[in-house]
Amino acid sequence: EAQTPKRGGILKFAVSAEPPNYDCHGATSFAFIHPVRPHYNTLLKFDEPSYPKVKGDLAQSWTVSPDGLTYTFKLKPNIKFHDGSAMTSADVKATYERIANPPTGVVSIRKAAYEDIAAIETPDPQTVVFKLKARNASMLTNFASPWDCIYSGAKLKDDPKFPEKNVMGTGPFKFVEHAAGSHWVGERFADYFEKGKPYLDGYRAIFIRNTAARVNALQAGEVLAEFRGHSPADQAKLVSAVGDKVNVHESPWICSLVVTFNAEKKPFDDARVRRALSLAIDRWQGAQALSKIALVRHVGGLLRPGFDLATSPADLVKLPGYGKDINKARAEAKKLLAEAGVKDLKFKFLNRNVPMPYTPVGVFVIDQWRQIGVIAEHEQPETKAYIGNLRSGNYEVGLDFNCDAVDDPNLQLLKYISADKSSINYGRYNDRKLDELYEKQKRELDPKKRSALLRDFEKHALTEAYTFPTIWWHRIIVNWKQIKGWHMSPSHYLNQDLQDVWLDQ
Amino acid sequence: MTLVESYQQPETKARSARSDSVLLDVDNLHVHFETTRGMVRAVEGLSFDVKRGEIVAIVGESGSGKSVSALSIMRLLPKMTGRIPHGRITFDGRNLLELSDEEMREIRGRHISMIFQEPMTSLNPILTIGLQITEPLQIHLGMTHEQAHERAIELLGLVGIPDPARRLEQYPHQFSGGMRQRVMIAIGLACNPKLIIADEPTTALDVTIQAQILELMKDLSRRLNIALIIITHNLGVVARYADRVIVMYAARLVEEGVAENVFHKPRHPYSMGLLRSVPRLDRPRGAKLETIEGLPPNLAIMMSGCRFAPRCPFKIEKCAEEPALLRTDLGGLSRCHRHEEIAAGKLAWTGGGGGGEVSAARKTTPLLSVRDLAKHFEVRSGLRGSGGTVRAVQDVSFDIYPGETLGLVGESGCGKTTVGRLILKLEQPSAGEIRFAGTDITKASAAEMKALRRKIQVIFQDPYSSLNPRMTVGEIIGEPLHVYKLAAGKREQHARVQELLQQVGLRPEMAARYPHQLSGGQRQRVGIARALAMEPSFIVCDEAVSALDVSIQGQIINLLEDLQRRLGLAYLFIAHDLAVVRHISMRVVVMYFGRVMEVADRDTIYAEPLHPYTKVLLDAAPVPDPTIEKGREPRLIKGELPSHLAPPSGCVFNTRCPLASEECRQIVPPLREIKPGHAVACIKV
Amino acid sequence: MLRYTFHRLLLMIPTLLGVAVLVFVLLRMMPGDIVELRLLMDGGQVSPEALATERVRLGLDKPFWLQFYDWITGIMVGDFGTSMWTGRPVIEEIGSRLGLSLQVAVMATILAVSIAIPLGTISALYKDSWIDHVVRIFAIAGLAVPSFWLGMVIILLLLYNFQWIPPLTYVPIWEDPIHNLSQLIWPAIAVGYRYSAVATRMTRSTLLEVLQEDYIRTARAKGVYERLVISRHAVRNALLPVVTVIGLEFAFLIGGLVVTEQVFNLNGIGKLFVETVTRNDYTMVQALVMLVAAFFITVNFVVDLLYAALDPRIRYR
Amino acid sequence: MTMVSPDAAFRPRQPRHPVIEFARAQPTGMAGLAFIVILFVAGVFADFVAPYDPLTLDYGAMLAPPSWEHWMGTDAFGRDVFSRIIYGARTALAVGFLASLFGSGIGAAIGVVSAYFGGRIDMAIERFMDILLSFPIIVLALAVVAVLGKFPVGGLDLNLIVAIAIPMIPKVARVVRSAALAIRGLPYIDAARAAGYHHSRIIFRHIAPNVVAPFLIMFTAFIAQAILLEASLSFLGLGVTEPTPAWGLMLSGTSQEFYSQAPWMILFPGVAISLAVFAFNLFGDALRDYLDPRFKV
Ligand SMILES: Nc1ncnc2c1ncn2[C@@H]1O[C@H](COP(=O)(O)OP(=O)(O)OP(=O)(O)O)[C@@H](O)[C@H]1O
Ligand SMILES: Nc1ncnc2c1ncn2[C@@H]1O[C@H](COP(=O)(O)OP(=O)(O)OP(=O)(O)O)[C@@H](O)[C@H]1O
Ligand SMILES: [Mg+2]
Ligand SMILES: [Mg+2]
Repeated sequence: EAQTPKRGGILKFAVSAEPPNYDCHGATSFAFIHPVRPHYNTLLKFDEPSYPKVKGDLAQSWTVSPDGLTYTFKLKPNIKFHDGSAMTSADVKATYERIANPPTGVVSIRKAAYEDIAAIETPDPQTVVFKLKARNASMLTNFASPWDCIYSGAKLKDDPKFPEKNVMGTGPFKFVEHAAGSHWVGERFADYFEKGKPYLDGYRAIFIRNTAARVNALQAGEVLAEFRGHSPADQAKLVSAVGDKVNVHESPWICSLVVTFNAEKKPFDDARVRRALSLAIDRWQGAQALSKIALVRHVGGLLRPGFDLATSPADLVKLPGYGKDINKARAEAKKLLAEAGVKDLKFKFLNRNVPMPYTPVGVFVIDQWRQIGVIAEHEQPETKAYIGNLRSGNYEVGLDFNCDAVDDPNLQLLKYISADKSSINYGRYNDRKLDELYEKQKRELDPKKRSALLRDFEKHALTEAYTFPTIWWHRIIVNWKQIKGWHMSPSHYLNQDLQDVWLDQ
Repeated sequence: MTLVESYQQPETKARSARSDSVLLDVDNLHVHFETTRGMVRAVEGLSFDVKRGEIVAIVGESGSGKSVSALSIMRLLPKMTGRIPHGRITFDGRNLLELSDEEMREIRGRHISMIFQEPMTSLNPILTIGLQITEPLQIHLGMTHEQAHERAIELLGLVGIPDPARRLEQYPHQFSGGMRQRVMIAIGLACNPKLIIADEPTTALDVTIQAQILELMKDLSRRLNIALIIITHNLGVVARYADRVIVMYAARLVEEGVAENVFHKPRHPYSMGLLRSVPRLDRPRGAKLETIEGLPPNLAIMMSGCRFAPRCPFKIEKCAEEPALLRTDLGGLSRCHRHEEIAAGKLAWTGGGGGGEVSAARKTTPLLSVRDLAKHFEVRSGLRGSGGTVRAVQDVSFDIYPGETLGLVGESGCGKTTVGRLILKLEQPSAGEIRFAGTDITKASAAEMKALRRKIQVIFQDPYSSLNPRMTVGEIIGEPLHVYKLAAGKREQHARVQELLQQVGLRPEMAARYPHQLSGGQRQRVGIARALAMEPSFIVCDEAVSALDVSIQGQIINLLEDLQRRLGLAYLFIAHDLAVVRHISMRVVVMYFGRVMEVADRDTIYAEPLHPYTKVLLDAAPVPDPTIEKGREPRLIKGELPSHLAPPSGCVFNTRCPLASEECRQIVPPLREIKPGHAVACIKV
Repeated sequence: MLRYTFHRLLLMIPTLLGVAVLVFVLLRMMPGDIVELRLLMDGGQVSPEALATERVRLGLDKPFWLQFYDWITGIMVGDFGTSMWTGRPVIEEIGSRLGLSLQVAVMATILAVSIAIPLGTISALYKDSWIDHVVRIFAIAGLAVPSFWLGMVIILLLLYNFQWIPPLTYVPIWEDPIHNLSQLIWPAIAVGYRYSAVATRMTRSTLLEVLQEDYIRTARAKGVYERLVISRHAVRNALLPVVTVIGLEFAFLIGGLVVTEQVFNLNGIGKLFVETVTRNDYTMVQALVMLVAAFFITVNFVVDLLYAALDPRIRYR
Repeated sequence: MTMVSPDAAFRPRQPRHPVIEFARAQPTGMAGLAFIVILFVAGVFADFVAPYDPLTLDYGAMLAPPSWEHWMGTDAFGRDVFSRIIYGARTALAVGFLASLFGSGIGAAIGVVSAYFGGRIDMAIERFMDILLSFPIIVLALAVVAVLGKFPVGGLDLNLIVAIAIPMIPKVARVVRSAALAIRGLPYIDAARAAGYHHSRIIFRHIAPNVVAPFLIMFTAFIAQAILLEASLSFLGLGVTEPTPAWGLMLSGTSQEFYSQAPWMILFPGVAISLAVFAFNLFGDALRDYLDPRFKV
């Protein structure tokens, strides 16, 4: 039902972590997106109801040349920065140059995704043209990345590090304050280029690390929303406590926990051992059981189940480790282990000390392995030691995670290509076949052909089982009913500019 | 026998008819304590009275119920455990035991005051002296603050504290022990009470200070017609001050009478024994002290018959029956079946005493030779962090010959213990040398020291804390044997321990006991046995008998002498009791404030003391003879002990010396030999 | 007095220096890297140059001794550096949280003291009566119940019975006392319980000891009202050691708050502590440890001074 | 009041067992001890006592409230809370006992040595203890856990135990030092020195046995504290690792996600911790009174 949005109100929502810095280009965390994104705009953004279609944010319209090497954007008129200056194509150029070629001292996390940009031209203040060196199937998705906040070129010229300490964009909300450890406040930007928007007078993001405290706050109405996602238990609790006052939104999530082997350590250099451990896991039962307590629910391959380019359910069960007959799979697993000459396998299983969903999945996987007589000793150091151990190869088997802002094979498959090509592959192996398939799909603009390449990639990766997904996440959002105009998406990074959100009160 | 019955004394009341002059009348008082070991009957059937203005002394063995009786009169027994199941305490016509708490409170401090043993802990450390004195005045007499203040100044003046107005603002720790006890007396006097009970008021004080305090109390009592109950175990004090004496033994009154009678003609064997076991300054030194063998009974166990019987040399069959309190020929009371025989002089005490001569074989080379010994302590204290040097020992020199006992006397803090510790090398001296059998202890190497250690041993004052509570007697005595391999194998060690136990008069089965299972005297014997185990030639006895009961003290002194005769030991005997020192020593060193004042033969020093300090010291110690004491004029030494942080210039004694002149404030008098073997540090001699 | 104060202050320096060395070394021995954590925590590909750049920016490429030297010399002139995580000055980060923690600590102290002293006194006066038993059980239980668990239970009770939870954002008490107190009273209770238990036990046992003292007997022998004997003679003496315990517990409280602040989502020092430690935010952790250590030492010092003020034996010696 | 009559020893010694004597003198302490024994037995025989295996996941009974099958309900993985509490007693007691033994043992050794030698040694040790004492416990524990890593032996992380023990050291050292200082001044130590015994003999034979009382009291008190600290550390995610059954862990980690929905998940472990600590404190208090001669009549 289409209601006319009402003006006014302050949206209070919880964020379970806190932005470490203020620079979009150097940030990676959803904890950054939720409070900071409303201060900025990007060139494109996702058209939520019809995700993954993109639409213009600052861009009015765009064209892509048939060879796929030239992207031309027309900007919307009358866009102003919070300091009152006008936003032009020069600002877009300055921003993307900063992302693609960061000046010394500036951290650009996603630089690699923009390698293909050869030049950026600004024929007039309202037009910006990107020239590519090579075709890239994901380029439009890149331009819709929530991280590519458009900064003021003038400010960047004075100080390329300006965004690290200052929040100044074109977005619907102006920055008011950040009380470290406590909250973040934004207020309505009166000169926002979308007339009449935003509807809210402002918002207050409250940082609550402790899950129980967060859920309690939500239940007591201290906050009206939390945009990352809840566990099913919390959902159940909230619904049973204040069910008539909240809406529940659900969606598969572009995140999965993956088991990674340190291929340098015996016996995990043996594909049979790795595959056996994959086969031992009953993903179908696990998905069903864990979905009651953890925010995981979907069985999928390397790409998010439900995504256009992901394997169809029919094909999925044919992949190793995805069969529905677990006894058969386990028998095969034992056989493989025997073939590999591995007896009484016992190893340390590195997991991240984060209760949701790492611990449940870890406990589940350990239990699954126990079923084929493999003993995994659980180790859960805190995040920094966990990351350190993964990166330095100081582990045997680990539970890694693969989480991205958008569905994009280029992003999701990075985890699987050779370690010398990918800094997020901690498996310490090189497999040129995977690298080759990856490169091909990246340049393939035809979705059908790209899909076929992806199937080959997936099959090979799961047979070698250097790294394999366990269970894909499931995003559950419980919002108070008065929140309107917010759309669910498979990513907690997307759709958080709050420009269309309003409160029905 | 039920409890109630047990209170009904078989005796008929044989006490003097009550008259108006009787202020306090205690009648058949029983006090019980509930303890985890069962019920302790601390006082049983105690009856006595006190007349107005009279001074009554209560004496007796430690634990005989003296303090408990006093506390019962004040009704200050521990609430939870203490109980008075029977008895009557009539004070000024009112039975105190029937008063309400509030009525009793009004009597305390107003009509009856009490002064306790420990002046150091009896005053509240965080309240000013002024407040503590004025408190009862405001409460009982309803004085205003100003009035009370005036009176407090007056009171302090009365007890001889100079500059009272300023003193009122100060706190107890700024007062010396003697002054605190005076403050306690001032508090006691505050409301003009009719009765003051003083429970060992001077035991914790120095001899010279003790005399000051007691004279003061006696004087005030006479002047203000205040009755006084003095509880003490010092028979000299009793002799000097008491009109009447009550002797207690094992929760019971055993004898009561006029002081002269009790001292000269005791009518109870315990009193007889007690008087005989005290070494006395006024009598020629006997070779051996009399002792009362055995130990007092356990009050937690119901007893029948005479309680002294097990230790009594006159025990007869009849003593299995409880003796009644009977009037004696002298008009006093005695709880002895045979008091008439005693009166008739038919029973004479023949203890282990008498006989035996002192070996006085002096050899020419000293065993221990101390020269110019000095020990300085650096002290830093308190928030101000102001430091200072305590010159605990200065220029001390003396010799001890093999087989000799050297007595070391002096008031508290004069450095006696420090000298002992220096000899034992428990401290390193600041200057001087200590030669033991030719070797300088202060410079001895570790190996030399190890050999020397065996030859020099020590016995400490407190027998309990000088024994490791976690070791059995056998282990304690056996340890040196084991460490120094003085016994080959367990067997021999065991045999040696048995032998040592026997030597000090303990039964062999004691070896399995722990120190807390022994009595004080037995513990001290263990300490001696441990020292003997090393086969030493010299023992430092630091107040080795001061913590013991009079009747036990004699036993230990006899033992030490006995051992000396048999083993040829030399002792450094440190004590503050002049009579004891006189008894045991051959020569005596008198110290004052870190320095030696006088050195002489035992007989010389007691007969013709030369140094003014020695004189007052001897004077201040009362002898247990009322006739002598009462006839003696008090020769009091004035003033307090000087402070180590502000030592007097010149002769250390000049601040208190009756002979002091300007010269004494300039010159530090050297120790000069006046006669052979008699040295004095005084320029006036 | 002045000399003493000066001496004590001087003594603080080696201790603090020791703490500084210890925390510096320990931190650098801890595995993990703030840069990796910051950039990789949420996945995604990060180029190695980006990591290197970030390390240079934070000064982590310098040799240890130089880092230590820079840090210590900074402290001397009051510069504690900037947080490696947020880039904001450490002083600012800590300052914005200190008020809350201190307030909780002070409230807990007030709560504890106002419960402990009467309770401990009554318990000692009626030793072995039922009231004593109740108080002792209350006190021992206070030592036994984990304060964070108590916090969780409090929150659950509030939530179930009143559908209410304490406010989440901190407002200074002078701006909105009701909001402020309704947020902080609960954690103060959660930590204050243990605190009051410790103080109650101390009060009881010292009072029992003091009641055995000779001067109490003296006071009774003077015929002082029992009420006065207790209040003037006994309790005042018994409070001396209690003051020490209160001070020590107050100093330790910061440690106790670490966990409780998590439960109540309080933006205080304790929470900051955990966050910065788990992030290897060297500058922050170092500053916080120094702060807590200095706080601890200072409180001890103040307790000593207080003790001296209350006890003439120390004051005049 | 201390009034031990000198003849106390001369009653025929009734051979009474110290436990009986303790029970008589300290009934509450005995109750504490009894509970500790129950815990201990339950922990040791957990395999027989516990109705369920503490590790088996039961997807059919996740987050079940207390019922006849599951007296204390189940946790998020369908594991029986009661069984996990019983098995958790093992962890709690082992961590508590070992940490306390380690912490108070080292602390006591340092305290005795420091007191005995005095002077510079004492001064240096005291300063170092000052530093440790003013160091926040959490950081200390964290650093130890992080620096040493995990070192599991038989399901127990020894380094966690070290981490819990270290903050105890300065406190025990303080208390034992002052006790030892008091003893060092007693004549029997002087007597031993005068006898020329070696330092080690005096320390171990004469001083150490006599600081046993304060040591034992600290020891029991610190078992209680160790249990609490382990719970706190687990709460911060630094303690025991899933799926090991441990009380502190049961209050933290995943149960933080569920407790407001399934309060039994934290209520019972919290009660278990409180009761255990309570019991140790009761026992410790009673032990103190029992060992303190001033309370003996
Ligand atoms: N509070 C108490 N609880 C149990 N027994 C007690 C208590 N007070 C005293 N007693 C016992 O009562 C007896 C008499 O004690 P009291 O203090 O009167 O002896 P005393 O004659 O004053 O001895 P001392 O000369 O040593 O002071 C002793 O056996 C003592 O053990
Ligand atoms: N370790 C020390 N540090 C500082 N001062 C000390 C020390 N030992 C003794 N003194 C001081 O040295 C002086 C002499 O002490 P010492 O114990 O030798 O006296 P004493 O004659 O044995 O006294 P008492 O009769 O009381 O036992 C005292 O003033 C004492 O306070
Ligand atoms: Mg007495
Ligand atoms: Mg002495």
